[in-house]
Amino acid sequence: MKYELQLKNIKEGFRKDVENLSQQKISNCYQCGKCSAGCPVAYAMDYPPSMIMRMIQLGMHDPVMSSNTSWYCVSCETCTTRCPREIDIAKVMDTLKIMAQAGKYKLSENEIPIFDWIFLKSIELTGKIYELGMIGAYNLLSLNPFKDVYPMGLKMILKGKIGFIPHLIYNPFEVIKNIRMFNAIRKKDRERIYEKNV
Amino acid sequence: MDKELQDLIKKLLTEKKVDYAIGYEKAYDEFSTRPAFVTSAEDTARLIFNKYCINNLGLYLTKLKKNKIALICKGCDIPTVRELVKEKQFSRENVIVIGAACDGVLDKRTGKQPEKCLNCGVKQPKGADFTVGTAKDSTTARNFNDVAEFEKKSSKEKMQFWDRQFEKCIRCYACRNVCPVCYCPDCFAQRSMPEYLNKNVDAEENKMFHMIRMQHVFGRCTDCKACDTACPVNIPLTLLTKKLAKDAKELFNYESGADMDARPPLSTYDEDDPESGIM
Amino acid sequence: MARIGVFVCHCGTNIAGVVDVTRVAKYAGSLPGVKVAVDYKFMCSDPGQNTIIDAIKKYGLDRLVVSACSPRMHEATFRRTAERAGINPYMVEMANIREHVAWVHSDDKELATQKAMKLMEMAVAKVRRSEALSKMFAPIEKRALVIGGGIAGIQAALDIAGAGYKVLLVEKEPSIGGRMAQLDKTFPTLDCSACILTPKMVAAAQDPNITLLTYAEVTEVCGFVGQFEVKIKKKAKSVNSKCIGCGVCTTKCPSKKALSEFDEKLAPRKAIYTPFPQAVPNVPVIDRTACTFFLTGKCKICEKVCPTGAIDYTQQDEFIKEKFGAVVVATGFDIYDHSNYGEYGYGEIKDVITGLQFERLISSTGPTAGHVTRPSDHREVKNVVFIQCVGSRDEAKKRPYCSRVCCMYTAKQAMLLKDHYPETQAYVFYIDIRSAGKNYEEFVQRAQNEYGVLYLRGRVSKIYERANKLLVKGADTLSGAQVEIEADLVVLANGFEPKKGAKEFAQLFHMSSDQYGFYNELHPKLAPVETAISGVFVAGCCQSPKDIPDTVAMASATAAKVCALFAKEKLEVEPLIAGVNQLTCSGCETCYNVCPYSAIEMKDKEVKRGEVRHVAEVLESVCKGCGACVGACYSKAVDLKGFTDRQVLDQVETATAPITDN
Amino acid sequence: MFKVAYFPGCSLSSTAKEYDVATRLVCEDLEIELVEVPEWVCCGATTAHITSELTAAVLPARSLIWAEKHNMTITSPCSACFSRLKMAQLNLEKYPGLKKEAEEILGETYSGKGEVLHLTRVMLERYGVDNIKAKLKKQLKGLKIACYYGCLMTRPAEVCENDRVEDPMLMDNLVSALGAQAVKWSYKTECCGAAFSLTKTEIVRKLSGDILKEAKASGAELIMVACPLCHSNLDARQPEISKLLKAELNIPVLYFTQVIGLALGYGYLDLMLNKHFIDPAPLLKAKGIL
Amino acid sequence: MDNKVPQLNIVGFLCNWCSYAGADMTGLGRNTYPSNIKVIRIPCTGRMDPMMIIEAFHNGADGVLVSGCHPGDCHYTEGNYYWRRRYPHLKSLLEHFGIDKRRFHASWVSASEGKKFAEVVKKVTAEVKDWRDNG
Repeated sequence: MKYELQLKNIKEGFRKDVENLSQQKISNCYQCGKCSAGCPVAYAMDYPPSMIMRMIQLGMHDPVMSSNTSWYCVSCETCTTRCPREIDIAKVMDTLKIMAQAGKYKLSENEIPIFDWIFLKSIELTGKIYELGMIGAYNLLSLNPFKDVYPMGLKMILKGKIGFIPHLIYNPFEVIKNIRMFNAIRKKDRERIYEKNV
Repeated sequence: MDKELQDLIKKLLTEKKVDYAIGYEKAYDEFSTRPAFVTSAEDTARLIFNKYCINNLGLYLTKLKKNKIALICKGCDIPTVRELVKEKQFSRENVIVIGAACDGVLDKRTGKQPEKCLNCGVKQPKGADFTVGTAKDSTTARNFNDVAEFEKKSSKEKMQFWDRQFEKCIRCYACRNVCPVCYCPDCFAQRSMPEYLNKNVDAEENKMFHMIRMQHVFGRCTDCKACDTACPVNIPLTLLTKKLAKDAKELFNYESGADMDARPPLSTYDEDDPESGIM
Repeated sequence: MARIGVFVCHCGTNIAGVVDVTRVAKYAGSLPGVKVAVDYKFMCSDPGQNTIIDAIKKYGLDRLVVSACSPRMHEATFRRTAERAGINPYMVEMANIREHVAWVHSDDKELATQKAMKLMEMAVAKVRRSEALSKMFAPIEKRALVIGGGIAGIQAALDIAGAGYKVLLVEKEPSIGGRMAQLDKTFPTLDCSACILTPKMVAAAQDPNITLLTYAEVTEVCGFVGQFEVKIKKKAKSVNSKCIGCGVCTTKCPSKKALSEFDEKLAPRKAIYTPFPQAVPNVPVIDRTACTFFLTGKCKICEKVCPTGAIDYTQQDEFIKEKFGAVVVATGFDIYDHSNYGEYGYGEIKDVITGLQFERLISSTGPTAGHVTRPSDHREVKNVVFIQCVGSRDEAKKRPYCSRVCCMYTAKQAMLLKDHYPETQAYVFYIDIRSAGKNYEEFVQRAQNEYGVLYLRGRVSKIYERANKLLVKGADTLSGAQVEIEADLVVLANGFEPKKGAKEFAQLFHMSSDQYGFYNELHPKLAPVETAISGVFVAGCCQSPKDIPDTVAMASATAAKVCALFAKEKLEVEPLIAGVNQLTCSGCETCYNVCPYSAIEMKDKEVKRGEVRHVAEVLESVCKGCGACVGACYSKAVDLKGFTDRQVLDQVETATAPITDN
Repeated sequence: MFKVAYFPGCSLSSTAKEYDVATRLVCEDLEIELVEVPEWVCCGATTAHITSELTAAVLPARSLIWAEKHNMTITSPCSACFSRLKMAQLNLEKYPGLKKEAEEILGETYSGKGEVLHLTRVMLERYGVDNIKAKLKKQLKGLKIACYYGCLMTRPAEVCENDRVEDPMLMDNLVSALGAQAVKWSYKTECCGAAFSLTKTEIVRKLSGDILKEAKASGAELIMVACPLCHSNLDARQPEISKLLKAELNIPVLYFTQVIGLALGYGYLDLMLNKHFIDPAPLLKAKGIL
Repeated sequence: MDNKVPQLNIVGFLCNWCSYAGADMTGLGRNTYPSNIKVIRIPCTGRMDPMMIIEAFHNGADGVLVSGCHPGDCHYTEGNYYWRRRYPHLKSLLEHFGIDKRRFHASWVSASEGKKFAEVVKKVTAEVKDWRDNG
């Protein structure tokens, strides 16, 4: 067996942390496996969703947080829609990712967090997404600078699908407002994740 | 008009259509009237009708159940008769309702017409067996504006208001005694086994008496204002009786004494009644 | 002056674990009129009751308060105790400090104890005002009504009839037999369902004490235990009593549009039909919604071919009203309609069938004579997937309960399939296997080990239709694998749900039902076949999903209850009824108008010497003690024994007063 | 005139410009007024909700509040944007704590009463398929279309309201009304890989490949979508997928407004059909539509 | 809500057949609720004389709850229908006299709704507390 479950190893707070942040009752899960059965990306996951739910129930923090499962979740909500126990599993996966990115737990994945950071920065600075800059920055930071450049990227540019100039909010006040807003959110998030739920 | 009234009653008495006639006569001064019980044709000269005839004579019906009676009613007293018939206090055949056209009565205490006369739709009586005189209805309709205004107060304010009012109450029971629908043989207020109500006269007990009385006459009170007029300490009982009328109308679309066929709101139900906030 | 004894029960640790019972007893002792107050471990036990009896004798008590569990549980017990010690049984009050205190306020023992003291004090206040009442008796109509002609109803009817009482068995369908008649084999013995059921059906038909009324429905119920008055609608069969059941009409009937309810809509049926060949009674009915004559005015073939002239198109629905002393409700169940399961095709995929449909498919009397073929194209099947817990254990579909029999019937069906077609493969998707029952677990093991049924632990996520196959996407959580099976046929183990219209039916009797519509028993452990309505008993799946042996046992239990009721000369009824003080009655007829039982009479009566008044009077034998008159009387002339104004007022006063415990 | 608040979303001004153009064109023709939310900011897309719940609520809330203030139903042609707007509305209602924080940051209150609908529902349900049918100039006879709904406009069940979650029919009804044939297939709501387009491309290739394969197997000649993300996964990645599957798929993927546009008589360039990686022209010409 | 709310007095009138049994069910299910409510058993909400409620407030009750069978389920067929009419009238009248609407409540709780009873009591207690704390 891969894991040895000892009562003293079970981190009591882990299940509660996930339940509080996701506002989902994970203890409700009775392991029918319907989420795993319908998950389109389960084949690529270290553990299928139902097993993640079980491991959260048992407080198995390390295998959950170090697995790729939540990062491979595409948020298609198939599991949530079909769950007979009315658990929003996709939201639990989101929560795991939020917890990981907030730095509270060790990060096992970096492609997506890099993408997320760039993406949100783009919104913060321009209010919209600036695809070319975003893709470029992503490729650079993920150390794969030529990903998708040919043929798709090139064709995209040729077809005029990707612009060279970012769409900006022209009103400078709006930009300041936006940046302020993001700062406020970050502050509240820190409170939520670190202070209230520990 | 007095003459017309007297002649009519004379005729009814001589033809033996009725045993009694109940009307008004002059009391100790010209601003006062009192109930008159007339049994012979000769006696009819006592009867008068004027703006001081404020009493609701329907009250006496419950006391004279077996006799045939001619009752002089203002338009606003007639619902009382209907209500009492509905409550089987006497049969309609035993009473001849003589409607007296009325231009509004005067409240002696204020020297003014009470609010009900200002917005009166039955100055010319409706539903009487005989009608005497003519009068013109008010141009404005009966409304519950004053009650609605009071309802806007906070419950604390309401509580304080009534506490002050009922501090004045001396529990003379005049309100109950003049109320035509307060005909119970043994009023709860005077029972001792069980003692529904403490006999002490204090604001709390007084308030409780009025609360229960109001609850008991809900859907039966015709808002005739007899209690309000009778109160020696000027407690605005109208504010309560009118509230009853408003609730009966708004909650159950019921008007006491208006429709002989409508069932009193609390002794009937509809399977589709609204849930009105029941959890 | 009252002499009250207060007895505080620990109920083991049920009460004493939360409430300081000695403090409650001590406080009781300080109350006026209380002569003795004691606490004891189990008041309802024999020694506990003896404690009470001894105290009554020793202290000359005339009233009792028992602070224990709910009066709904043990009021009768302690009333009998009082009676044994020579006190009027209605001088007993209970303070409910278990269900209403200990079990619900376990989070604060101090507050719980204070509340227990208060409730006890309220009961003392009430009992102080109690009056001695004498027992009343009512006659019993010794005839039972059994509603529902499935195995539960048949068994109950046979048992009651066997004890010598008359029974009317009412069935909605044209034949008795119910769901069990639709089954092929039964678990865990695999004996033929029809072979064990039909003899019972025939026995019911032939029993001189049983009257069968098929194609009939109960429409109205009034009265109460011993005296139910029931209105029954006999639906027009369009076939009269001359019918000899030769079946020619059915054979010749040209209409084929209707679908057979008995065959779960897998096959057509005629407009004049008996549901199945072994129907009891073997008399067909005309389905007027399908009959060509009733639809177009032309045809009448059945009338022409009938050798006895039994067809009667003019028959009308007929209503009868009869009296019964007791009623057994055995109205059965429906299976869950999986059209709510979008992931399983909204009930629109023809080859996704219900378990009950599979029973008909594999039954030799079914539409395919026992050949399991696909309903869509009648091809033979190779891979069959069984999915358990459809409409069971599913909160999202509002069916969180376990239907109890699906694990077993799925195992049975998979075995039958392998039995008939050894070359097929059966796959069962399950969450947990629930096989509690004699020989049940062994049965499921046999399915896996001997028959090679493949059990996969996981709920199926979706069924895809693809080129004449059904792609079943599931998982096996034990191996952590996703599973895809190309199946020919998918059989859903649909759970049980209450019969359509169960709630409306419950309202006829004022029975309570749970949130799904299953009827509530009086007590989940100690009164499993009684209902809150005395004289009405429940049997079978209308109460909750259960298998055949449990249903039969429950039906026999109801029969025992009915017989015990009928064995009495007369019925003892509670004297807790209304009474009018005619001196204070104003004769307004309000009570007369609101009484649901017409138990109030208006009379002209001499109430005082020389004073004749129009007053109300209660008909004691009719009054049920609801108190609607009391709530409506503004003259305060009506009162309700056992719940008098004095008692309620004193309870209110006590409830609002502070505890004076030092 | 039918008036709705329009939240185009970032993609519609870049990778899915043709969707925006076709949508505005068709709506003008149908007399549906699209009032673009001024100074709208990105909905947070697939990123905000896996980074910060609050960000995921605040970003859409600004547009929601604007629509509510102007008493309009808010709609987005992009399934992802719609999903974020709708989920923000639902979450703000479900979690009062979140609502409080969001309102504090925005300095505005949100009642949550305004309606949030996907453009398909605005056009096909509110405006009505029948009303569209009445304005058609052309029947798309003989065209076999697979309607692909994807995840975000149908799931979770709360956003789907009166359509069926597992087998939605909204666009299929449109297809029939346009005179074309909606193929029956069971991959309508399977996931295309959505946001993994850039990060985990191999997943997109597999999932989108499954969908394309299934569409092809069910006889579809064209796939109709209502989401720029689905479109780019099914269309722009199709050549790669074909290579991977070693089969020539060659199924054009069109936006539903483009398909309506065809039936309203617009041409190849009007609807910017040239922007697609898989050129629909040969198919449409063969069917006599172009 | 916290189950510990001292110094609040709530009188509950429960009909014997549904709500009292429902309250028993609450106990069977070990659902907890604030202990302020003191239950008086009555046969049916139809027996509920409005006077008793006025008396309760007069005696110092902070709140009153009357609970009966759901409409259509009354053991006596129609008692709760009469109550359903008395309730809004009485509530309105009491309010007119200054008895706050947060103090007087009615509910339908069936014999199987143990959880609901706990919820109802929690809600009633919270409302009464709100009245007392915030006026």
